Amino acid sequence: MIKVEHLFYSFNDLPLLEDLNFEVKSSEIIHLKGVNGSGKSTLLKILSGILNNFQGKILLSTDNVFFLGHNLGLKDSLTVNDNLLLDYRFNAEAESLDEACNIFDLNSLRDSKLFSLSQGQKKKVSLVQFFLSKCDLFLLDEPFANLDKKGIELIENMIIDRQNQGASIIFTSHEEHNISSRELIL
Amino acid sequence: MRKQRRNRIIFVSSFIFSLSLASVFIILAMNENIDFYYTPSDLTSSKIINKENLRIGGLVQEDSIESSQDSLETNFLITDLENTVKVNYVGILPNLFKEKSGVIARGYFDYSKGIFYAKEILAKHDENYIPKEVKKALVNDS
Amino acid sequence: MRNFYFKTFQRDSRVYLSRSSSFLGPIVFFLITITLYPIAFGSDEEQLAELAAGIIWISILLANLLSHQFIFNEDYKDGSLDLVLTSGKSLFLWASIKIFVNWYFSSLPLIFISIFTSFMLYLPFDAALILAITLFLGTPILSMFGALAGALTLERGNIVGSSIVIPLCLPALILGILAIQSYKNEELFFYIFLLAAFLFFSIPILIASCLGAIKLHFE
Amino acid sequence: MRQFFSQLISFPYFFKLAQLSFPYIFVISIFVILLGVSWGVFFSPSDATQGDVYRIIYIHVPAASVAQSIYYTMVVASITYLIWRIKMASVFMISMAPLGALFTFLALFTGAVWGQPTWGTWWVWDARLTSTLILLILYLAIISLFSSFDRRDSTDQAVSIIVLIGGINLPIIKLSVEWWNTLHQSASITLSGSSIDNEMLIPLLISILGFYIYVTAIGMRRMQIEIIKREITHNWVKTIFQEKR
Repeated sequence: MIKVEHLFYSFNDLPLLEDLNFEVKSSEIIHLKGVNGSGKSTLLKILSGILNNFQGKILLSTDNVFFLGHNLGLKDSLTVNDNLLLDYRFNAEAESLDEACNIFDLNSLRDSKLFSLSQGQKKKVSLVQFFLSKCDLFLLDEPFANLDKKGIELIENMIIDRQNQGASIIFTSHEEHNISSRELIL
Repeated sequence: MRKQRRNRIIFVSSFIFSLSLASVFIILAMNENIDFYYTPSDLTSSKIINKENLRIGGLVQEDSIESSQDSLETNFLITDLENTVKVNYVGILPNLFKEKSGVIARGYFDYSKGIFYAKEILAKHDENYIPKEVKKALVNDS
Repeated sequence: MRNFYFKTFQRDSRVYLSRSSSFLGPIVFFLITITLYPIAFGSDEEQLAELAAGIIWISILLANLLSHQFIFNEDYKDGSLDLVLTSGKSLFLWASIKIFVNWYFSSLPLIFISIFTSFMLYLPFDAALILAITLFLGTPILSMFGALAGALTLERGNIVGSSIVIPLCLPALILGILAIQSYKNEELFFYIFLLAAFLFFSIPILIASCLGAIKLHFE
Repeated sequence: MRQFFSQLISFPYFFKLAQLSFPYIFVISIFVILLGVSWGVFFSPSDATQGDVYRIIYIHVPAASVAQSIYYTMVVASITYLIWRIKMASVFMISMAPLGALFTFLALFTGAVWGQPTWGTWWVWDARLTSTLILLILYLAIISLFSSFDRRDSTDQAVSIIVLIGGINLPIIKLSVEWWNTLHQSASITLSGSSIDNEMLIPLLISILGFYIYVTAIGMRRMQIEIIKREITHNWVKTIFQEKR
């Protein structure tokens, strides 16, 4: 799915990623670990094609990539419903949207503007997007942050579901998760 | 890879499309064939130019400047050495406004009276730099 | 037709309409500046008629640049820009749509309002029509320059951005005003064609440089 | 030739070259400027219509010419930077922009001093003066962009984008400003020949040459400073300063 060879990346002449080599096969779950500032988010951004100014080789067998970053990419001034309907990554039908919102307890909030939601609720909206997207590669930066225990379990199950459908997942987290097939430490 | 190629096609084709539209408009503009200023001969010829902000250019004729004593009104003649037009102007004249020097007046031409009413007078600055002695010699020659 | 570009269009339109400030801000700014001129110069009919074209164009220029400064700013801050970059879609088309939506909601109303204000400044009716035409051709140029200013200073979003591009907008301003001033003359079409040429010349170059400026922030 | 260019764009080589040649170029430039200006001011004849006032031409025209040329070389540098990512090109742009602003200001200032006796006013809104003023604003805008970014590369790139857009736009601005005001003397020096008398032209050309050499010298110095700012952590800079001590 992914093959990274001799990846270098530096910010303001300070090297952040140095000679990184790894490979991810399909149906793999990778837990990306490392201390703060070790370049986890940067690596995910490079893999997703947001940052281009790197040296080295990255081979992706798909360009159908889902990215979830620190900034969730949701519009504060739109309602939850609009945010989901106008996401370009999936065309949500009413039924699947209802189902997804039910899972995350968002049904009562669907017509409220996003800025009235808490951090955790916003996170859930972006996880509904994750739930509804059908991509081959998922790059999730801190998907478990701001979530309660029940939410974390839900996401873990969703990740495994995706794996069973043949997708690969790379996520970062500071906690231990026993869903990962491999750990990658920066 | 295919996506990138498609994006490049979109980019290049819209570039070409826009730039060719731009050149079409430039060609159209160049076909308009406009005059920035008219000469006294243009005004006195039979063709009537009915313009709000008409510009006429030429030389100020010798001994033609009549300044009024109690107001800023000035009358003078603009010539292109063939025809002359009487110009009426109320206002302060620029420093370089002299007899036999170039001038451009903006205003409108009253065909019934044959007078050009100027709203603005621009004196043309001499663009030749010649030493005094040489100029004297030139003047004497001619 | 529920693809990426259409959704971008809808999303931006809704964001625009959901906030009265972004919608009304330029209008209020424009009306206030228009009002300031007669207050400062006096309400002499002839004088105002002479100045009207310039007054309206300058006010629109400033209102437009100010309102277009933040076109890409919000997308940068909330992470939508990240998602656009991962999509692999044509950024050129995406930026064009964004600028169009912003032009549609902030400049188009100004054009209609400017026709009314032109009567308040005693501009003759024929000249007011020419004014509308020149604004139709000119405001997209201003929008694109405003977008470029915003794209260059995404992180900061300060006054530096718009002051950079004001001198570059000058040809549009001059051609627009010259066209209005010669509304009775035959030069009119010369200036209007040139303004149109400048518009189509600017579209690809300015949008491409907007994208270049945005990519600076993702390196 | 090719090797020479590849050496020229390497920071240490350029630094050493500039270090060696700066004193010579600087002294030559001062000498040439003094020659041209003093010849023009003291020995050339006075103008038939303008008298002695025109002598400010020996500073005004070189300054205006240098101010414009700097911008066009910056445009070339910006294209070079955007295509080949040669860092020397961005060093060049960033060092030259303040110089360009300075000479544009000098041209405007001497123009005003010249305008006072000839037109009877310090400032005229004519085409040439207006487009020079816009050039000054453009330079200042570019300089104001220097500090708007956290990353050096972003600054370089933003500057080159705006320089390039300005470069494309500048002729259009000039043209439109000329339509706006069709009046003023047309350029006195043209390729096909000049309307300036030879006795006045030669000192003018000499002082123009002098200004260009001067800008080359000062530009090299400024580029050296910019290079040191960027490469302060590198070893070659350290060794140079150790040698000095």
